[in-house]
Amino acid sequence: MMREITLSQAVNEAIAEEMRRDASVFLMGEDVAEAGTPFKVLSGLVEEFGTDRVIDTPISEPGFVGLAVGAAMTGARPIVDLMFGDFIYLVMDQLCNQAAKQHYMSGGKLTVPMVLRTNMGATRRSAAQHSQSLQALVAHIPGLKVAMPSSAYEAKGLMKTAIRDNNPVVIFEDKLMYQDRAPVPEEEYLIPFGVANVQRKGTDITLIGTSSMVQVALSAAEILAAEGISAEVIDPRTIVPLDEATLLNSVKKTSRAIVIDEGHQSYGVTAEIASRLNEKAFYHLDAPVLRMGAMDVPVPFSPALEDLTVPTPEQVAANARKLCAGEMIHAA
Amino acid sequence: MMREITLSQAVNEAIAEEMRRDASVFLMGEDVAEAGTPFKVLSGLVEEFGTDRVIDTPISEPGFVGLAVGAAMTGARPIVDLMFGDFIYLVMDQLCNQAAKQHYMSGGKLTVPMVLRTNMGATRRSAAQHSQSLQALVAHIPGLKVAMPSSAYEAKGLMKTAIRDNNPVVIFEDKLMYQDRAPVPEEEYLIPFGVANVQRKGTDITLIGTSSMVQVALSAAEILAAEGISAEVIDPRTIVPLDEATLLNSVKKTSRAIVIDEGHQSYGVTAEIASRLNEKAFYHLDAPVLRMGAMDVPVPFSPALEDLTVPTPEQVAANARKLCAGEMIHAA
Amino acid sequence: MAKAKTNTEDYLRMYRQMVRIRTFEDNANQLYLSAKMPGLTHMYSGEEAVAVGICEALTDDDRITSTHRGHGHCVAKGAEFKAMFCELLGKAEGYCRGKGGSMHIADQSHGNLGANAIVGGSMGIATGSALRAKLQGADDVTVCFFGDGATAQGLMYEVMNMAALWSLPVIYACENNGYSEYTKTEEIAAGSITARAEAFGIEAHQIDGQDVLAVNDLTRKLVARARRGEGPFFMELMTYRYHGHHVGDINREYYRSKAEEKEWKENRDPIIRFRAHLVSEGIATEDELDAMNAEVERDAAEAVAYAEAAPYPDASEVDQHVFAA
Amino acid sequence: MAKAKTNTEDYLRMYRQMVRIRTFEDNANQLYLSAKMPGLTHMYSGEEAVAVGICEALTDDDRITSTHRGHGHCVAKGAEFKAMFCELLGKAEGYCRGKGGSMHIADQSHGNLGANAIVGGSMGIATGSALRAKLQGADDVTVCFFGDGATAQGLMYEVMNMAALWSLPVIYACENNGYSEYTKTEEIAAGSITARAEAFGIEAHQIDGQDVLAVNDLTRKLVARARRGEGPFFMELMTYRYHGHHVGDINREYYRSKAEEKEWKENRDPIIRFRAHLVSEGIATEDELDAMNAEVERDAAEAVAYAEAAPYPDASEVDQHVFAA
Ligand SMILES: Cc1ncc(C[n+]2csc(CCOP(=O)(O)OP(=O)(O)O)c2C)c(N)n1
Ligand SMILES: Cc1ncc(C[n+]2csc(CCOP(=O)(O)OP(=O)(O)O)c2C)c(N)n1
Ligand SMILES: [Mg+2]
Ligand SMILES: [Mg+2]
Repeated sequence: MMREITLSQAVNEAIAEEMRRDASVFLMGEDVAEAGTPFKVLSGLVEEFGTDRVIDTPISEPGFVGLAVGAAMTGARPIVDLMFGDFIYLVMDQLCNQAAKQHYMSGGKLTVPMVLRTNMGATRRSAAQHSQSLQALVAHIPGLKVAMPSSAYEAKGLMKTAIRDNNPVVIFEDKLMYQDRAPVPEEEYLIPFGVANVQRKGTDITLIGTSSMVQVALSAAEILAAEGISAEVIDPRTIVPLDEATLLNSVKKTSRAIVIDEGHQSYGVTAEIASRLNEKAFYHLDAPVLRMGAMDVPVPFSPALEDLTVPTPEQVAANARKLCAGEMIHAA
Repeated sequence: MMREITLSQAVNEAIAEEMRRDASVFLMGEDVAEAGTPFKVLSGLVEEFGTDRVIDTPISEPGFVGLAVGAAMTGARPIVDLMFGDFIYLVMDQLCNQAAKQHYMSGGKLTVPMVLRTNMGATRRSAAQHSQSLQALVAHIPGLKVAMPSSAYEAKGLMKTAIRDNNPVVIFEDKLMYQDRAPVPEEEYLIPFGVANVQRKGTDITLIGTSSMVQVALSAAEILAAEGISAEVIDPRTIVPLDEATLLNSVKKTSRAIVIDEGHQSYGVTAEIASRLNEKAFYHLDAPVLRMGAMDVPVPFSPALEDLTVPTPEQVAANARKLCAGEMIHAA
Repeated sequence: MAKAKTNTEDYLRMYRQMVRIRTFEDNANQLYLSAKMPGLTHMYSGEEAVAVGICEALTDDDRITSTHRGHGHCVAKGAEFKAMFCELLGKAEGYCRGKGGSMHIADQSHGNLGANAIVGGSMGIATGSALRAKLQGADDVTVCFFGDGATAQGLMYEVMNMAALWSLPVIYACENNGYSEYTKTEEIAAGSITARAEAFGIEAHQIDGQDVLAVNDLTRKLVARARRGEGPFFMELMTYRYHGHHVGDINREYYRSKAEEKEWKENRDPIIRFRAHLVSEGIATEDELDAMNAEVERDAAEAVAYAEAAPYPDASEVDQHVFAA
Repeated sequence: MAKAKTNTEDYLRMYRQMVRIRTFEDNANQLYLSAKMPGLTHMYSGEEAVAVGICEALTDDDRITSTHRGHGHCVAKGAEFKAMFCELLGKAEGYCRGKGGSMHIADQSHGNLGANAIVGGSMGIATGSALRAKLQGADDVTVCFFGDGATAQGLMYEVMNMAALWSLPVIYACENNGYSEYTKTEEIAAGSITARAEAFGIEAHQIDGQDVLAVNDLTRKLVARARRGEGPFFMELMTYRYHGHHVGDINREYYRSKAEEKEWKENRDPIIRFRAHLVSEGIATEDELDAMNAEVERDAAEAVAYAEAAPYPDASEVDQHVFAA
């Protein structure tokens, strides 16, 4: 039987393997060395690779992301640890004006092979500045690839691919999933970017979920299965590049879809995916593609409020039920 | 006959009027005083209001936006000038983690009445770091309002409303429109947020354009009119709040729509508007809602390439023609 | 409040405020350990003389900005236990209706512009508050609290430059507790922290942050000068946090020794030191001070009980306050 | 290249490089004035001794990062006129296939990591290049060029802190030309620029940026020390830009006087000064130098003609190079 490891261990293994394989890979961020990050994801790496390749930085997010860009442009392959996804705002210039555009602006001469690993996800009672899921922001910027692992298995394979990619890649891990276990082979494997994963086959409706929302979609599919509704669940794995073909094929088959993502709904990831499906599978749709993002509110601290802001399996199932029954969700 | 003034003059007048009306309004940014900004939009204000209310700052975008947030939280109404929209990356933390969330995080006790005026728009040969249209980024963040004036008239009315609003408002002006003239009344007027403007009535297709793309949509409508296709052109004016009702009513009438915006297409403004229309007017649509954003490439310097990246009236008209003829745009 | 703290009443209030902070934190820690508090929190214990020494030199019109380690600043600036504990538990009667929590607690009525979960994130806000004061001809002063770790944020240099150029009434109060998270200050800060402020032409002082009278005395002088337009100023206050970086940081020997912790707690504790001073100067007896401690403890226990029983905000509040009217 | 510049050949190359920059800029300005150049550009004229003095102390393996005012750095680091003019005109044979233009010109083969249109935007890149050198045991040095205005960007302090903590082989070269856009340096920079570096424990020098030999001499020493792990270093080079902030900034009397411009151009010009030195030391005759000037002018004219005739990139290139393979 295949061993099971946590998402945290999976990320750790991926990085360790790539650091062994390629001496130009190094890691930097706040408290990544002895402390191994607050989530302990990187524990043990400094013992193996030393403080030259696992570098504790001051609390200077724009600064050390800038350093990573420069190191990447000149022959290293840095992995940057950004402790919370919410700090991505601080590094947007270095990420979006510098890293993302170098290759294009230089007519293909400069490359920036770097990985920014960070996280997303609410319901940890961490309040508005430590709970955001900001993947839509970076997905909008040409030149950046964006990966959203949904399990330990995915996290390892996507991280290894990211480290070998010659472009800036942003990986959002779900904070709440670090201790979740999944079967992960001992042997090396990579997961290619831009290839969606059909996690569950189905015929009546397509549920497309990113990261944390894959589990939500799978739970919803269970609920629906008990009622005789067959849901197909797809994990795009990377939102840039996006495997449009797999999503379209599924929706053309099922004629109905819900897109679920933990970022704010408005101007978020669900809008892009839904509008592509609507545009390109229009004549196959029996109902509008539905979007379920997080509420358009800063994440509240109070548990009584926070849990209301993120889509749940029950809500997904309820919407799927309506779509399949031909009920209108919006007065139209 | 109503006088005509440039967009630049309209912005200048709006600010001057509000500064006369309310002593707590002040202006800060790089070279806003004697120089009146590189685009000369603010010329003359320092002469009237003095250097205490028209403040030249060092080149410290995060810093002076932070100052504006603090001043706004304690009783002033700052207008911040961000010289190029591309610099918004630098101020994302102050704008999105601080300004946008204060009111919510404090349970309604703190308010941040500030305006960030900046710009957007390519085809000025300013290359990848001075040509971006980044409205989608801020529109995604709850707590920020986002206005996109499409003419001198709009710019004045929206700016005055922004200054009186008790929330952080980001206004994107189109750099290429600063010298464009439009009739602007001498009398005071305000344009409310969240009320779209039907710029041209039509029955066959709805063209929704933001800022610079309103003119593109209007030109396309002219081309189409000559061919007997009647296009309705709508300017949402503010993308947050978004006047969904007006857009939906139009699309329910015409059954077809194209959404046009100068930001990158993927994960951009067109995705949000198109997916809302698809979702909520689904049963009225004769064709999928089409999106036309800027290409998903960093803005190239070369004129031979740059002009290819932004939607043109001809392209909009061509797409509209196909939609109205029932041709498929995407193999489906 | 801003008059010289030379009389009994002022001294006793400073003592009481330090005890209130310590007691608040002990209760908050208990709430965490007994799994009654949602999320995490960062304890201010050990640093009381900094918040109290500074805030006792301020009036309610003066503003402060605070940090992720913000309970001490909040108490010192005049907040009540009940609304604070309610906030920590996410209850509707909290200072922020439970929406902010420990890391965003604010108390508008006493001039506390709020804790901030972005390290260094409030430096702009504090400086902007001072700019507003100057523009509007008000004579209030703003104090910006932040840690040694926050000196690595570029924002600090941007706002110090503007504060210096424009002589703003802001005081930068760097609480140097020797660590940022699990890393020693000397590993993340090159050169000298006070020299960094001085390079911008800002008068800077390094001071013992465990001596509440020294802190208060210096602050009173700087506040008075800032009111006269002689600001900005910079203070580096040498202090220590007794607990882990946050309440969950229990095993910390890999980054700091028990001996070091013991030394600070036993020989440099700001409350023990000040208490000894009060007794030796005859300002209060041990008994009087014990009674005060007991009263504060009762207050805290009552406030905790109140907060535990208090209702959560109604679900309908979830999308309230996104925008102000 | 990095050996001492004491011989004729080295002196003449420095002269020639300064003349090449000036000539390049005169031609670029003409292209703008005759509406042949798309967009705007920022002239380096007047600051030639800075770029040349520094870059002549570097090898092709050493890296630089440049600014919006980047033509001078590009020429000094070894670039050719043809590919540069092609880039300025958006042609396919430009250094960046016309995709970058004046503000993003880069020349990978000579270690120029590129101009940058974000003020201060390349400070992280330069420091990261130095980090890479240190991690990989390479002995190359990176020079980060930036203006006085860029010292207001917080990023500078963040990266100086890390460079100092980790002794990185990077030299921060602040080109203080007295203005950022239309504002005098003293209005936007409080305190002392060199003291800001020193506060981080970085050795800092202020130097006459119009004296190419002095700049070269100091740089050679610092580069050698940086190669030995004694970095980082900071240089503030006092200089002046002759043109407006950009080519379109013609009427500038509202922010600086004609007399001031005249004084710098006539009495402190780096080329005139160095030319006089070469002649008085008998290193070259006026005639020889005139001949060199004429040759550079011919080169430039030829390159301009070439670039004007060169093709634009094909439309198919528009979505090439978004991602590297
Ligand atoms: C911008 C940012 N980076 C990182 C963090 C994570 N973090 C929270 S507290 C902290 C250490 C802060 O150290 P210091 O400023 O010295 O304050 P102290 O905790 O010692 O009071 C870090 C790194 C954060 N909240 N914000
Ligand atoms: C982040 C950012 N802010 C503002 C600008 C606009 N801008 C371009 S150059 C410049 C002045 C730069 O001054 P300095 O650094 O002294 O360089 P100089 O032009 O004098 O060579 C400004 C404000 C910019 N390009 N980037
Ligand atoms: Mg600390
Ligand atoms: Mg300058």
